[in-house]
Amino acid sequence: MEWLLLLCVLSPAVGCIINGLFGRWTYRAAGVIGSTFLGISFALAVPLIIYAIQGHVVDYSYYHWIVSGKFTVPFGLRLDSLSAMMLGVVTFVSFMIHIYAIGYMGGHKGYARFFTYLNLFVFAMLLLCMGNNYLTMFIGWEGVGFCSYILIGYYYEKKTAADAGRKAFVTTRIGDIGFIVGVLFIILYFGSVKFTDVFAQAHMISPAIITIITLALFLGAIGKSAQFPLYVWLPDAMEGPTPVSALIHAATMVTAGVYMVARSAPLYALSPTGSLVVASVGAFTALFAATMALTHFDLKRILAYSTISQIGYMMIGVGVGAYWTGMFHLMTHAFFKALLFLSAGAVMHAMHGVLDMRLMGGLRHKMPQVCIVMIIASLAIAGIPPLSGFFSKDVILSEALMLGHPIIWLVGVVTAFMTAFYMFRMIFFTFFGESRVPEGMHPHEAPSVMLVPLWVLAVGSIVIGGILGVKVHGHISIEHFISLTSPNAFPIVHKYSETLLIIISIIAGVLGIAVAWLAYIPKGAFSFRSFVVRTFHPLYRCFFNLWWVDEIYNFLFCRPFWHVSERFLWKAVDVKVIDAGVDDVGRVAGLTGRAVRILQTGFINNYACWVSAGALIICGWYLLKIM
Amino acid sequence: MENYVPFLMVAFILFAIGAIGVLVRRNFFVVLMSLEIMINSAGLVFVILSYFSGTVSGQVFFIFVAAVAASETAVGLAIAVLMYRVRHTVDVTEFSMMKR
Amino acid sequence: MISYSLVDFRPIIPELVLLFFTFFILFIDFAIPKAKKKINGFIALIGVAVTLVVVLSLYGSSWTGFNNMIIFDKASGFVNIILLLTAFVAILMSLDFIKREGINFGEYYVILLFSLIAMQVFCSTYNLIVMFLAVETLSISMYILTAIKRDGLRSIEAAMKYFILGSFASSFLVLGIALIYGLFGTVDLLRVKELLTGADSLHTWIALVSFVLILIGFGFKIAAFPFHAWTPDVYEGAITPMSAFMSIAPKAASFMALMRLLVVGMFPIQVEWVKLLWIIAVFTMFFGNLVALWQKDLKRLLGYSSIAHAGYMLVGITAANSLGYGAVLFYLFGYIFMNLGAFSVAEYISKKNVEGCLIDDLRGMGYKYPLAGAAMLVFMFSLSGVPPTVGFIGKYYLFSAAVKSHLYWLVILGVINSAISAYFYLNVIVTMYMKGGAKEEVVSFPSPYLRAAIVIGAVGTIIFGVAPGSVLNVALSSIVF
Amino acid sequence: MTSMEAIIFAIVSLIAVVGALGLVFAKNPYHSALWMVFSFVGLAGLLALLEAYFLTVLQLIVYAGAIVVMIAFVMMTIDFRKVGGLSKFVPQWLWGLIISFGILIDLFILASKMKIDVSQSGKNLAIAGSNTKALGMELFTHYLFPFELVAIILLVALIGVVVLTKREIK
Repeated sequence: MEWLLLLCVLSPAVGCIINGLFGRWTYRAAGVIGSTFLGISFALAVPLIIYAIQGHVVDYSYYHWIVSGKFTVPFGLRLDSLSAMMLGVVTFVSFMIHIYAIGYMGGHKGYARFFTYLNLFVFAMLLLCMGNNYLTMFIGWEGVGFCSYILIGYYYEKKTAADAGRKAFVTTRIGDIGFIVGVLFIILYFGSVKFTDVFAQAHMISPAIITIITLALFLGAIGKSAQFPLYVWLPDAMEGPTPVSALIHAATMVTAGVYMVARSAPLYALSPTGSLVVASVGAFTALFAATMALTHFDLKRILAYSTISQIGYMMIGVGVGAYWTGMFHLMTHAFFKALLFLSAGAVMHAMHGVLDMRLMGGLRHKMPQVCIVMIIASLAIAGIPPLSGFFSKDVILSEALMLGHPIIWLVGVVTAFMTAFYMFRMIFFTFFGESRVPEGMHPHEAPSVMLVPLWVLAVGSIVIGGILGVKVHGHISIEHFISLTSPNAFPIVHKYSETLLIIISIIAGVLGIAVAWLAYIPKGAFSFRSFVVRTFHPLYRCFFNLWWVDEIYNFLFCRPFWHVSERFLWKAVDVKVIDAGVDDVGRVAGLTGRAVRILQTGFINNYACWVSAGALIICGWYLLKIM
Repeated sequence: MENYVPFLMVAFILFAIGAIGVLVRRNFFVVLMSLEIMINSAGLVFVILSYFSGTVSGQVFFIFVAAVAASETAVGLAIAVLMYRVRHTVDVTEFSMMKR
Repeated sequence: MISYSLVDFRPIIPELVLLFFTFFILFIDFAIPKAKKKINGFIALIGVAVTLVVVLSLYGSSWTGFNNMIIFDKASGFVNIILLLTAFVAILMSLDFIKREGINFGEYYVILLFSLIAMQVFCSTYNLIVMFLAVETLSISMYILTAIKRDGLRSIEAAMKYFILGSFASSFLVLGIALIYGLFGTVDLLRVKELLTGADSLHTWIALVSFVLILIGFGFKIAAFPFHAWTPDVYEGAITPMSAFMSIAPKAASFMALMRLLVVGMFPIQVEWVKLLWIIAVFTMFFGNLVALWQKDLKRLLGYSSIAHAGYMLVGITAANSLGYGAVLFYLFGYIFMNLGAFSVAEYISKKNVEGCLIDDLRGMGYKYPLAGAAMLVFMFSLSGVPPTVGFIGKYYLFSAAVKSHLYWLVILGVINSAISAYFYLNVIVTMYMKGGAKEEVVSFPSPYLRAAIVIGAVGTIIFGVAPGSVLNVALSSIVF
Repeated sequence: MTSMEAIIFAIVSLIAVVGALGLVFAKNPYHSALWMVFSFVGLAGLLALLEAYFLTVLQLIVYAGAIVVMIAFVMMTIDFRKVGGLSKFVPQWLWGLIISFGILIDLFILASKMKIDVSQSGKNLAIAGSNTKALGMELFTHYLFPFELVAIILLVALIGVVVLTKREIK
């Protein structure tokens, strides 16, 4: 089994090497080769997952990488229910995205290069998920960061793309500092980096140290999973090709932070402070990002903010101590977010790169299938039963409340409402109403190589939550499955009626959709309807005169939010404070470099001055002490 | 003689004067000679301390230092010749092509 | 009456073997016709290889000789291996290069080997005077080797700067040694340690200042802030094989000597030098990395990066535990492969009689020369400390040694630096792979030996990154102060 | 220090310091070379005062004689009149002065605080009867190894200088 696991992880690497070295000759076949190796990986993953579901754990060190005295760092992989889930999600969703990319990237130059990077990306992610120790995880962690850099900056001729890649790299690198420091602390206090060893000793270490470690690790998660305040790279990450966005947002990269926290559950379980920070940051990010998604007109940007928001949800899940809920949402989210991005990509493909929703509208006639899958995905993310998002979101909210975090629960519910609203705003804007497509553009249905993955993911988005989420009395429910490895640390304090909670979250979702519908649909169909209403039923006219509602909405709802989100949150906080903050790190480093560089005048006398000034200061310092 | 401080002070003054020469002069030859003064004054410190501590090894070290200084000077002069060949000047501030 | 016997020659067997080959080249050079000067290089190569074998077979012995002037212990054996490996690759890089640049004469190798002997002595003694003479031999050889391209504007400028600064720093060094001699009546660090242990506070402080003067000379050699200023200029100006050689071998020897000075001679005042080194390490790291952000010349970039790497290694010394010292040795070992490799690639795309090598010239190289490009990718990753390369393992040990000594802030600053550095190393990769439209076509320098050097670098970087175990254990167990 | 010794000390150290100052501040580099001879003679006097007679002679012959002649000889091959525009000081000369004074102050403090055992003062020569003999004994027994190293330094410098300055080699 352990060799099967190794093979499964290495398969994308093989694809990467083949495409990388022979890319010049595999031009046409590169996509197929890349996808094939991921397919192999997925095929191998299936028996492994089944094996893990049966309760088996594979923890095998293939090779001792660093050995010094008692301390060893093995290169090893671990398959348990937690990593099995990630294995399934990553390989399957990536496989779909690869297939889609064959169609999407067709005709682009650097086709083979693209698949090389893509395979490498998946390989790094698999390493991150499957490693049985923190350092193997770290290799994947760094690898994912690097791949995101080259993939986001894939269209390097475009300045924005190159900048976005750089931004992603610098920002996540800031987080990585936390991760490295956390790992160094773990080495120092545990004397091992293997998960099993660390977790076995966790209760013997002082809580303060555990808190420091958990916070340091979480800083890494903030960077990788795009949480407040290091989320700024993610909206820009859409500068990359759409399959890359899908990959980053759905299956790989951003989920790494959530997975890492869930993986470190035994540590977080010992640190209420650390957990609370995770949950609070998650809740705040969820709300914050959702408000920002409300007003954008850029298709992919809305999706990007929604990703940040949804990752916030997952962080709530893992932060309150219900680790399985976070992972569950991660899984369902991977499906519908990949679906959303790929459909957005299909729209973009059809619209020749246009992403502004104001230039769309009425596309449901032109591309019905894409429209349908996108609606499915939106329903899923909005949390409408029986689609998958409903189950995962509901358990996060109810667990948050039951574990004694009512405020976080409230924030979650509000966010759920907003999520439903902006997703359907997007749907209505894009696919319904009158066509605002500019002259000369002929949107068309996506080719089947792109549609097939879309439908597969759509089916996944519908059923996956139901299959795993319904609490059967047997043992296969997701809770049971993931709880095998991550303990429910905090005692449940209150028992609320689960039915009530479910109803509340459904209401939040439905309400969101309804408001979106009220706000956007009738306006487009206004002339026809008003004609009908005016002629036949004056009362009807009053009832349906939604100009008024639209105005009210605009005045009461949209404006304030627009002000709050656009003016304040987005413009002031995001652009000025955080964006500038991250840029400033780079800028300060650069400016300091430039300032310091002036010391290097090229004149030998100045150099000699430095040497002697150094001597003077150091000697003088010590001599002052004996004066 | 039991007071070594005046001797040390003379040696240190020479050292500092040599340092001034290296730091402020433009002519490579003068810099070279200033370096000679510096290293010689350091050698002088060896001899002073050798005398006052009653061991003979300091004087041996002076010979070593002198030999090193001589070889350094020889190489320095060779570099001066090369400097003159490539740029027709021995002004050290003229050689500032590589910077930042 | 002191008399010496054959026993005294045991610790200098490696030096003697190398000396034999050096003189062999010196004399046979007259008999070799101008067209076949490459033979000198091969003899040097063989000499280095033979010495390497000798050192490997002697590794583990512990000898002293010549009235405790020279020793051979595990640490010096390990550093000897580093030096000889570096020299081996540097000679490989030189074989065709110096012919192309018109400096094809035997004395080049003679001086190279002499400098190597000086370094071997430098790293295997506790005697300050021997250290001084060794470091001077080393410096003088280096001045000559920097200036060896006698018609190069940059190389002469570099040699001039190196010479003045080097002599300046070594006069401080001599002064420091003189003061130590006056204070303790001896220049043997082992003896100094004993005397310093019982010294009163005033005496200790004076000794500390004297040691600081010595540290200036050493700091100059390892390019620590603020004694670093020569590094980028010299690396840029010197011919590439020599820049490569200089970036590792003298540093390795100096780090070893520095450790002997600090850990043995200055042991009683460890608290003080740890503080001093803490500050110097931080400044060195930040200076190297921040200024490197702005570099356009590849060799100059590597110069600044080598300053930063000296800073990382100082972190290991600042940790002041045997793990840290061992980590420094291992880091130097790994540094051979990644840095020599990077310089080899710089040489690979250099053009005849063109000094300097712009990063922009690397455009499109990743596709035109896929293997060299991939090798450069590996080197850059390793230099920025990305796993699973040797650079990561080295840095990991340096930092974990510092964590072990509870120098948390130092580690955090080090990690931040590591993050900054990734930026400019990645820039090189991006230029190679992701910037189209080369201004002029990249041309390669077709030398099989150079290719061998690149391959050695790449293979070493990966192998010792993936399987560092054996070398790491040797490095860690070499430290027996 | 007897008064005689004090007077001699004052004279020779004045010569050494004035010579060094002249070296550093003379406009003409040839004059600098002459000042250097002057300074080295003073230094030789100091060495004589410290009863290091062999070194005195060494200083006079090797430094004041050979090295200065060598420097002057090389200077002759470079025509400074043609070089032109060679002003004396670098633009940042003030910093150089300040830093050097700082170092001087540092070293003065060091000298004033330094305590060495002077009970054996002046006895280093009694070991073997004469200064030269004592030196020779020390050089060829205790310090044989460094002595050999010095030989290598000289050899390297010799080869290096020849390599660097010989004209042709293509």
